[in-house]
Amino acid sequence: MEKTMTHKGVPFERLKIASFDFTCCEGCQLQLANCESSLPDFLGLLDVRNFREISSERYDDYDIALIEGSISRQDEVERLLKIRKQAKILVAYGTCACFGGVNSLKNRHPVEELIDEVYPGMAIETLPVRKISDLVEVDLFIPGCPVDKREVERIVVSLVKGSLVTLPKYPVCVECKAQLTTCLFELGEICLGPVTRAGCNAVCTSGKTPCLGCRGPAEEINMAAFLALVKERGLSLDDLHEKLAFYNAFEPFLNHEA
Amino acid sequence: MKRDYAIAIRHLSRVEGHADIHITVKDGELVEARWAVVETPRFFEVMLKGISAERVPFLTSRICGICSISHALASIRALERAMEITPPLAAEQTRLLAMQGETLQSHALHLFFLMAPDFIGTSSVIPLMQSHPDLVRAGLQIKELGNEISSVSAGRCTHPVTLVIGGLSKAPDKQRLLQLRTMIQERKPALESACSFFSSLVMPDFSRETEFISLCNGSSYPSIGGRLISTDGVNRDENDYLLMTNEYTREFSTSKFTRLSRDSSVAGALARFNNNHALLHPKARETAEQLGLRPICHNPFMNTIAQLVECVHILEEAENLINSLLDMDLQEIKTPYAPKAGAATGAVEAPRGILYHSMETDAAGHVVKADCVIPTTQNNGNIHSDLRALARQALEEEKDDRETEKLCEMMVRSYDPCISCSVH
Amino acid sequence: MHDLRFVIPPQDINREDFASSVPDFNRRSEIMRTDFGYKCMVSNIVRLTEQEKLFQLRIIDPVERALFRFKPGQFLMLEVPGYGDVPISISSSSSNHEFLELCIRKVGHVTSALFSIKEGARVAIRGPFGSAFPMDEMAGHNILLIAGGLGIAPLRAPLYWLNEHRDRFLDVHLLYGAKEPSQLLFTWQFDEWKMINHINLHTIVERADPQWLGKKGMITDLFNDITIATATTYAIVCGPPVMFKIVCSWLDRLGIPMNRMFVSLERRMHCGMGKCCRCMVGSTFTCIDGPVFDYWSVMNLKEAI
Amino acid sequence: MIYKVISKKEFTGFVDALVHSNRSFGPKQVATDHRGNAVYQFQPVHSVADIAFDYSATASSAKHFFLPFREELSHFHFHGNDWEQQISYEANPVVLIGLRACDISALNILDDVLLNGHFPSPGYLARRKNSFVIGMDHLPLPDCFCKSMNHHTVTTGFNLFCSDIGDHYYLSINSSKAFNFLREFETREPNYDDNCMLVERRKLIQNGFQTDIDVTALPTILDIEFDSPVWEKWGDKCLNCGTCAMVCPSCYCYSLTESFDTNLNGASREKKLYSCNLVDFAVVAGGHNFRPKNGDRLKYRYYHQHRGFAENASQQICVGCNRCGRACLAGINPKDVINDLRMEKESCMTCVSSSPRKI
Ligand SMILES: Cc1cc2nc3c(=O)[nH]c(=O)nc-3n(C[C@H](O)[C@H](O)[C@H](O)COP(=O)(O)OP(=O)(O)OC[C@H]3O[C@@H](n4cnc5c(N)ncnc54)[C@H](O)[C@@H]3O)c2cc1C
Ligand code: SF4
Ligand code: SF4
Ligand code: SF4
Repeated sequence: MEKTMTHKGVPFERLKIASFDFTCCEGCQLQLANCESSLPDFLGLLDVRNFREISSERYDDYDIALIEGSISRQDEVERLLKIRKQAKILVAYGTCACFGGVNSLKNRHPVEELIDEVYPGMAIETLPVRKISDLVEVDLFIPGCPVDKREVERIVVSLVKGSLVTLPKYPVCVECKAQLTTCLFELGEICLGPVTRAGCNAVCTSGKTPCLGCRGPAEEINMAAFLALVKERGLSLDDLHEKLAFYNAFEPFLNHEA
Repeated sequence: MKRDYAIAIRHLSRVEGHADIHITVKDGELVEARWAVVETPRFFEVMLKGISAERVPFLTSRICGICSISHALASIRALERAMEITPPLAAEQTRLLAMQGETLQSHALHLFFLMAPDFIGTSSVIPLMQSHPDLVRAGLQIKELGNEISSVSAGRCTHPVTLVIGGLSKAPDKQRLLQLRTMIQERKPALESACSFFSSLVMPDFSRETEFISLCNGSSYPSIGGRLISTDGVNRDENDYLLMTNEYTREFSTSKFTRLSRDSSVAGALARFNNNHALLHPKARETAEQLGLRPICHNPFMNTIAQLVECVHILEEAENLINSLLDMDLQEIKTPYAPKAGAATGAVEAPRGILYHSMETDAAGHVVKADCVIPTTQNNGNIHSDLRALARQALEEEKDDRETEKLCEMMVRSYDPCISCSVH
Repeated sequence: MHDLRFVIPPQDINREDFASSVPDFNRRSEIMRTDFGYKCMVSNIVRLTEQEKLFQLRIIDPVERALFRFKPGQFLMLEVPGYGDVPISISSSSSNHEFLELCIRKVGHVTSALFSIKEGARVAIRGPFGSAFPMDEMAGHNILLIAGGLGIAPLRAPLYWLNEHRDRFLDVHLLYGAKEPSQLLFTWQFDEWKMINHINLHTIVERADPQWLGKKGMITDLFNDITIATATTYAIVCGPPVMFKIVCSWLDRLGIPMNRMFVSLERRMHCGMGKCCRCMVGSTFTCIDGPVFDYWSVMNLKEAI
Repeated sequence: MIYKVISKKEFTGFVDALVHSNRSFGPKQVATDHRGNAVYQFQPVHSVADIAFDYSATASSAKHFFLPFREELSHFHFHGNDWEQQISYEANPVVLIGLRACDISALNILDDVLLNGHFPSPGYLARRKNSFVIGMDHLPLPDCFCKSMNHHTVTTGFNLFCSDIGDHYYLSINSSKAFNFLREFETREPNYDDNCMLVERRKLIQNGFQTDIDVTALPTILDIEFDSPVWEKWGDKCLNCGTCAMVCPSCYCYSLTESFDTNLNGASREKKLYSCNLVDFAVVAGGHNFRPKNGDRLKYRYYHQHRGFAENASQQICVGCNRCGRACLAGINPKDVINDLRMEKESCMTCVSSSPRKI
């Protein structure tokens, strides 16, 4: 395949991209193959150098590395460090990579319990789940469980065009209101929408299920006011905790509680 | 011809998850043929402990990004049975529709993105966009349709949002159902053209007799719940899943193994076909005939064809489900429930085969014990045995290591293994 | 049964309809064009410093070009298709009808895109927008211009005006401060300003380098160098927000009436037309009522500086 | 304005005919909240039976039919070194049924801002011209304060306004379009009794208000209280979620973003409704935030709503529907905030001179 394409008469380099998955469900990588109608255009922007899930060709000369999943084994740490060395832009791709994701729920249990329960008697290696930025420097975060393909497309286009990559700074409520959904708090539930970064188009709340905060905290959230809200409405603090802990995205705010 | 070779594939490509293939031949003798799953375990069964029932489907769906709907629905079914909740009919129909969408999407991904490059001889689908644009376009259209069916019925295609304990949190929008029906009709030709492409292919000639396990409800092609049956004549209740699986571990694999009447058994499209062929839509049966697929088929490569046949069935089935949903008043979509203690199993036919979730709850509706048995786990043993048989057959046919490697990769891919799912 | 359709056909938006009248963006009759820009060619790009470039634009359509007019102090919205638009002060002479000059600092998304374009590229402008320095009202007075850093950009248009109408003004002082000598802009025009136009130019830098022979310090250090007849002086101040406060209160103490001091404010803007509300200060729009305000108004605008 | 009376049965037929042949929206129940109250929104309706004429108030206003939450303002097509800008001001016609008087007042205020200012907004104009608005009077809800804002009645800005007078509706016809449509249905001239009933109805509404906000000299008070601790107090509660502005019928602030198409052959300029409560509303290049604190941002919403800007002649733009108050999770509502400010002022001992005016 030819390497340079032209746009507006100006040659541009396709992004030499690689995608790697670690401890995760691979749902985020799967999104890369979604939005089928624009998929050919999208792939036209990329020079896929390494993407095991869809291609047998593997090269190590990528510039951009998408890292999906969290880290929970020593061999993963080493793989990640190696990727960091090569990648000019390392992207934490998806909630698992950005925050640890649901996998982090495992950290609440001692390792022995985990192994005894699932692999009794087997020598299984496992480390507490860590997010990517705990181990290496991350250049770009694309949160979401799974990531929103339209957002990924927008970000890739920005990278190609050299424009600024941004995520919404405001919370999910903005998008929720634009869909005319009924606020989950009005339905008597705790929703993390008011403290979670928008960009998912309020997909959960518009399906009438509470936001669990997969995209992590919005900018400068008012956690104290949010806790006051939950208490004031007489909602269950256990429920709140389960939600805040679900994706591990609100870890820095959890001790706020006391 | 080389009589000594070692094939070592680290992290097999174009499959979901991480696994290696090792084949060693010494002096023309097969020494080793191993399929080793090296995926990192996530310990979902332990994570689930203490989680409230309400949240469980959101957690279990994260076991797998490709068949998240199946996982959500398996745990929902287990919990609803454990807590004795009967969801309204509209919700059941919508769930069935969501399953059709997911299977269609997953099959399309496998057929066009993962398998087609093998048949055409490329390393990925990307060069096919230039060389076989019509095929890729058809694949994208079918995949998009699958995603759209899931989105309309479950709120999102990967990691559903509206599938909840008791029914649905939100009914599908009738306007969108109508559009969806039109979309299905419009995309049938794409599937037909894909069928004619696949009918032109010659499947590798390989067969090894084994046992096929699937759900069966006697009245329709299986999807959610039913009895557990096998081609060896086993027929059990859903809750008796442990007797079907007999899980065991092997030290080289983080994915477990199962067995039933023989050393190994198979779940998946081919198993469903072999067990429930008569319940397929006539059109799908016709397609099977054209593609040379007849029950009971023991060629693992034909799993791909069984998937294609199922796609034909799904398009018809989805249309029927949409029609029945359009006739319903979608007001009653969720049965209110009070949490209670109980235990039960939920089995569904995920795209890659029968998926069991078994859940035990306490009086407050929190999970106290969970167990999930994944289709790929059930196929592990069979992949293993097939790999050995295939490697031996290749030796007899005097194939060289390159050819053998390609053939083995392709055989494993035919199972459409979903490894991160199997190591959960 | 009842067809309610009413469509504003795009062809109604044709510029030609308005060609006979002066295209003043502030006119109601031009309802259809507020979203369209004038297409311009970037005819020249001059690198001023590491961070600043001077862009010379030429409106492509001759009719539009002939009719485009602005007043010193006004700004325009500069659109780089695909990247966005940003408010930029016009820093060329208002009597130059051929070219527009914009002095731009690279700070973010759109400005970075601008820095990567080459001569000959096409961009668009909307405007001019906003209020202007009251040059006619100032005539017959002493003028004190105070610029800090990039603040010289919006002052260049009034400077041109002063130069072109030099005989209508008494003494003109320009105090100009920058962080480093290399960051002083338009140095090639200094002599022209001083010699030909008899402007008293005083420059100062915060951090001098060995070649620098001029003064070193803050802009306020220049105040001692000049004597001002407060009763007959108008002042124009432009620079970073901190500078406004210090300089204006000093001028205030000197006795220059607040309504004779003018500042040019900077706020976030998305439309330039008083619709997006991003630029409001107190209860005023920077884009419509400003960016040029007299100091008295600014004092009343709460949080303005 | 022409007045007519129509029987409710005939009116149903009229609305049904209108709804059948046009894209129409009316109040519909979308959920039941945890207190057991119905939640309404303006939703697509396909027959008159879909419309909940006796609704209380919609959670979100009707503004988005005129100012969509998201819209493409223009599209650039690139070719070679050059580009074309394409703008279309096409709006699909809509029929909106059942707007309250305050909702229509809000539209009039938006007209004022977006059409009567220096730079009229063509997209808004196209939508406004392409709509057919049927207003209906309603008894006030306990927390409505539109009477305080003088927006409990409305005389312009609609095509047709219906007042409920028992078996009939008293129609105020404000457009020839409406008049022509009604020709096909049976109406009559209002008689003495009808007029009396209309006055009765108005009185009933007028006297039904339970919430009153004292807005006398509010703009001045807001100016004086610019640095009041009241802002910080309420600001501390604010979640910065923008909900208030999104549901508000008269908030119109927006944000622009531009992005390339995936095929790089074009780019689109998109407008999104924004809110002054969102953290980055006043952030400028270099990251400086002119309003870094919650209280600063909240204050600005009140400034805009209750003090007004020069652009719309310093007119208050709040119509008193209390949608923001109802929607706010933090319990911030105009009544309490404004009362707090007043208290603050009234308990203030030192004399503050009134805000100086521009000369
Ligand atoms: C009246 C006026 C005149 C100006 N004149 C000049 C000038 O002559 N030369 C010059 O270099 N700069 C000038 N600026 C500042 C210039 O507009 C900003 O530097 C520019 O908007 C930054 O855009 P960006 O996309 O590169 O930055 P980003 O930080 O990426 O900005 C993103 C968006 O925020 C908005 N924004 C950010 N910062 C500002 C800001 N300071 N003012 C207004 N909007 C902002 C823009 O609308 C932009 O779309 C002026 C600003 C105003 C208000
Ligand atoms: S973020 Fe969610 S979708 Fe993505 S890999 Fe992790 S669990 Fe899967
Ligand atoms: S449902 Fe959640 S996201 Fe939506 S408005 Fe309510 S709190 Fe915000
Ligand atoms: S609504 Fe919340 S949980 Fe759902 S996708 Fe958005 S951010 Fe994630």
